[in-house]
Amino acid sequence: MKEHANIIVAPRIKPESTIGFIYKTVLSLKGGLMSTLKYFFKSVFVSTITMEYPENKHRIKIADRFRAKLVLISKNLSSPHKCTGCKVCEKTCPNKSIYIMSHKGISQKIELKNFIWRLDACTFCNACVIACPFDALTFKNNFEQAVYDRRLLIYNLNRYIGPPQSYFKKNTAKENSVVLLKPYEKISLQEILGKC
Amino acid sequence: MTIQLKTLNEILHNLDEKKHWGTKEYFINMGPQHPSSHGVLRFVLKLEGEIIKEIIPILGYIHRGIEKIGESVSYRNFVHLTDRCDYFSSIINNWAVSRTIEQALNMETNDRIETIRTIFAEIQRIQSHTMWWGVFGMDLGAFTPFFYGFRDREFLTSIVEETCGSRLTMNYIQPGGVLYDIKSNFIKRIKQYIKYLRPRIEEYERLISDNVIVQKRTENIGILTKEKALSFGSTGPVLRASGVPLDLRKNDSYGVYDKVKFSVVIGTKGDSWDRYWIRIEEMRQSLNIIEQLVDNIPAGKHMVTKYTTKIKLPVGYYQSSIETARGILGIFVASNGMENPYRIHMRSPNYNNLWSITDMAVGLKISDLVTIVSTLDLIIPDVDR
Amino acid sequence: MIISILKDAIYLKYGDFVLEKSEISLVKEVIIKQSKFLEFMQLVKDDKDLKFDILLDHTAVDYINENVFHLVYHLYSSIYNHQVIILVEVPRDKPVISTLCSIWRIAEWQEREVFDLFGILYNNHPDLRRIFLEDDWVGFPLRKNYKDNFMLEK
Amino acid sequence: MINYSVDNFANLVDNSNNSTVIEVAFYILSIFITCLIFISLFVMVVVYIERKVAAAFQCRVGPNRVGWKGILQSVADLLKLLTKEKITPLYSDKFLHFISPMLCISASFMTLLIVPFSPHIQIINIDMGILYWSAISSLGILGILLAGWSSYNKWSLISAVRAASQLISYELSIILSILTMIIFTNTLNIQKIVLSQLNGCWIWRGHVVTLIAFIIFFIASIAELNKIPFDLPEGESELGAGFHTEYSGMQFAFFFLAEYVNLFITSTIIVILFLGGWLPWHISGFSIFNELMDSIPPIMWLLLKVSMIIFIIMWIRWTLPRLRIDHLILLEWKFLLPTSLANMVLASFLVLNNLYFYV
Repeated sequence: MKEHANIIVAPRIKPESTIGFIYKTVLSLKGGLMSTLKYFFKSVFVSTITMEYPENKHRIKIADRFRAKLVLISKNLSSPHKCTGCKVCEKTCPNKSIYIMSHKGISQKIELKNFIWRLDACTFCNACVIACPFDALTFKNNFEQAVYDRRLLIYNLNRYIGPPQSYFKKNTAKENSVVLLKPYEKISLQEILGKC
Repeated sequence: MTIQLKTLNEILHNLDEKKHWGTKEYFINMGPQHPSSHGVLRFVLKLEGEIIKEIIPILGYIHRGIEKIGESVSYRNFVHLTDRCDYFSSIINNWAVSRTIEQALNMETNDRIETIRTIFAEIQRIQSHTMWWGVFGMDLGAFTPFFYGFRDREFLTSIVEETCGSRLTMNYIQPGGVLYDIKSNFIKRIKQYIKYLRPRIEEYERLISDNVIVQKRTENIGILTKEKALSFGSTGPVLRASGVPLDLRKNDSYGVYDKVKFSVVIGTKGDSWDRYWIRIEEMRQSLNIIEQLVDNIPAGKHMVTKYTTKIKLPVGYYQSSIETARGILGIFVASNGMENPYRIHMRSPNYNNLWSITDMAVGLKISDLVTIVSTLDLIIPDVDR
Repeated sequence: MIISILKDAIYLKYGDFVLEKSEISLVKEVIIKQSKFLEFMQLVKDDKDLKFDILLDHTAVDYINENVFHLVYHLYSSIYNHQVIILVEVPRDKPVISTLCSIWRIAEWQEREVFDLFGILYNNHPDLRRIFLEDDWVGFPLRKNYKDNFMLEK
Repeated sequence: MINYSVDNFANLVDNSNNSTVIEVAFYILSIFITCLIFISLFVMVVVYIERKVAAAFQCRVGPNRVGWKGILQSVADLLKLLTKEKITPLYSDKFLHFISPMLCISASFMTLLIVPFSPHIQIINIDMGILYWSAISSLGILGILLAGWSSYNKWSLISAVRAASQLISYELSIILSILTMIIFTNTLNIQKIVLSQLNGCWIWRGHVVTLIAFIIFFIASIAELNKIPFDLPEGESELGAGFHTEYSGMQFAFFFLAEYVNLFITSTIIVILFLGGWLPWHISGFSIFNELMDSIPPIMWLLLKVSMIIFIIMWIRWTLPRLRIDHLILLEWKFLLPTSLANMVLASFLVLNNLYFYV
């Protein structure tokens, strides 16, 4: 390999006499055969790399950043989510797989009603997660999303998650706990934005 | 002023009927669904016995009209569309579009972003070359290299998956930075991988390059001389095999390629053997690049401009090109100041590498055509866009 | 690759070919008269200090309100590693230009793609037919006024 | 002048114990049933082992879903092939399309007659065993040619013509290497050939000459079986499935079966001619070692040696790429043929002045 400055030139194959060719054939076949035989004898323990999926479900380790399912961030199913229905993610989505329905909430402000996310149209490009000004969205990595009916691929993200933040106010009785707002109860903006 | 519009049927009917003895010419469809057409590429071959007289590539089976979609999609969203073109170097495609936008708005990016981008471009190049090597072995008839190539690619994909969040269509490089910062164990795992892959490439050599059958089937097959290669507009390993040391990583030196020592690999005769050997050597060069970069990744933010800032390119034409695993990918943007591009065009390396086959493979046999197609390393969704 | 010096070199040497000096746009186009286009391309390829031996890219831009097509030729020289974008204006109702197949072989198929998507005709092109779409496809998709019954209007 | 009448037919067959025609018919029927059972069992086992060995070479696991560790995988394949619908292409030559798998399978079944499992277990011990095998096995080529020609598909036509040129040209060097061995054994009867290797198999006794004959025979038989380095008729990456593209269901199973039966028969012929058939492996000095070796029945010895040859064929199959058509023909006519001819001359020189071991 002639290497001057930073150019490597590919070597040509040397022309061989017939005996030289036979010798080279034997040598090359031996090299190739030995390298596969090595895998044959190591095959039982070391070199089989097939992951037998259903059997190794408990042992599988998926990267936590793997984007498989869009979710609204919340500590548990009943704790509040941070989405305020501002539709930024709907605009940035390249192929319109997010649709936000918002309505006037209890505290007379625009609230999220339904967060419709179509898994079948989504290309997992992560634009919505970064674009969200309130960091309300994230991708979880449970990749088993196969269903038997296309209609099941249309998710409503906030159906199980609790009401939006603005439905709560600081509970004066107990330290750092929250209590549900009563309908038509007036509340100041700072108190809403102050929470989580 | 002679303009005659032709259709495929007119071409197919001018068979050579004069020959009454000997094998007659006949047409055969190495059709869109063929084991060695790497996608939906269709050749209509005019054969005489087993000798190819003429090749007519027919495209369009996976034409999604990405350039038409590009006109109604914002700049940031077009980046993730390019993943779907050449899906073996999707990060490098994202980098091409992001670089065009950054040059147009002269957004600056810090050193950390540039080094991460270069590392991932080289990782993507190794992934695409190991995948290519496996498929090359299978095209020549040996089924085992396919699994060895995929196994090495799989270890790298799991490393990339941890940082970029997805395995094939990463959408990782955005205008103004990268999606996530690199994972904490990324550097350790990449060093492990480099130690793992180096002996593997020696094994690749032993299994395929030293093999006499392969040498006999690739030497002096599909010769593309220097002038022909230039006039056929082929770039990347196909052009370098004919002896032209054109590598944008050296000439254009974007990213941190100027701070890294690596060599451009060129061939002498431009036949299938040179194209094969160049890609094996390029894998080693990419490993060297990653090794030099991975130790000292400078600190800094991984995303300079906020993602939600609107991108509006001023009126005019912008063009930038980048070296993918298969050649030069050029992004040409004509913008009229609106939010989405007025016209965006991708100069796809595979589209221009494909056409030299019509001149190379005439007079050879079917198995030579299969070897040439797999040394050209074509990705058909990138040809049809 | 310093583009601006290259543009002045072209203006100096081939002044009469150049249609108008494009000072407005930022980077690197040179707009050429349609009449002397083929001759200019041949000169530029063989010129000893320009030596554009690769036709990297050829595409078109449809300016519907100015009723004109801009044909874009992106030339690259593998020896001096510099590149330039050549623009040619072609009227929208009669989009005809001479082919570059004799100079660069790749032009044959790049021009077929532009014909297929824009409908620009190339005279004495050896094999002018559609490349991506079927032969009996009606209309040219990348034109701005292209209507199709399965297009989703935003 | 032999007048061919019914009772003469009886003594055409080896009628030493003057059995009637019904007994002979019953005898033939029972042979056919045992052959069928043995072959179907053997093919299922070899198919399963081939897929496991291929998986071991390629760092994967191979069939492990059907039955324990995938044992019943080949049974499942057979049932699938049995129940699949038989499609004949519209414009194909119906009769030839139907008959060609029969030709292939019958050619390979007929060669089963001469397989010497052990000194007593052999269907017919005719005097010209080896000649019979080479004659019948060339019938298989006819089946492949007809299959490719009659299924009205350009790709299978190309593969049929390739198969014809490959098999016929490699038939030459097979027969020439058999001839060199016949010079040593000077008998065509299979049992006598095996017995002639009582105190040492031919590879050891005929030193250089039989080693060259063994290598030529091995290469030519791989070409005869269409295995990987000579895989041109059904080159997956070039011709799709080659001559058996238009066959489905039971007809495809026939081609599949014929391929594996040929594999078994060719490796038995190699074992008989070169590695001493069912004779145990003896080392002249050690009597205890020899008794130990005698304890294994002769049929096990034959199957052991045959499986060793089959493993080597599989090993070559999963490592080497495919030859091009002109290299294939060039290898045979320019290389294998001259060496086997020269080898024959050398063999006759060796035999004339008794230069080989244990004369």
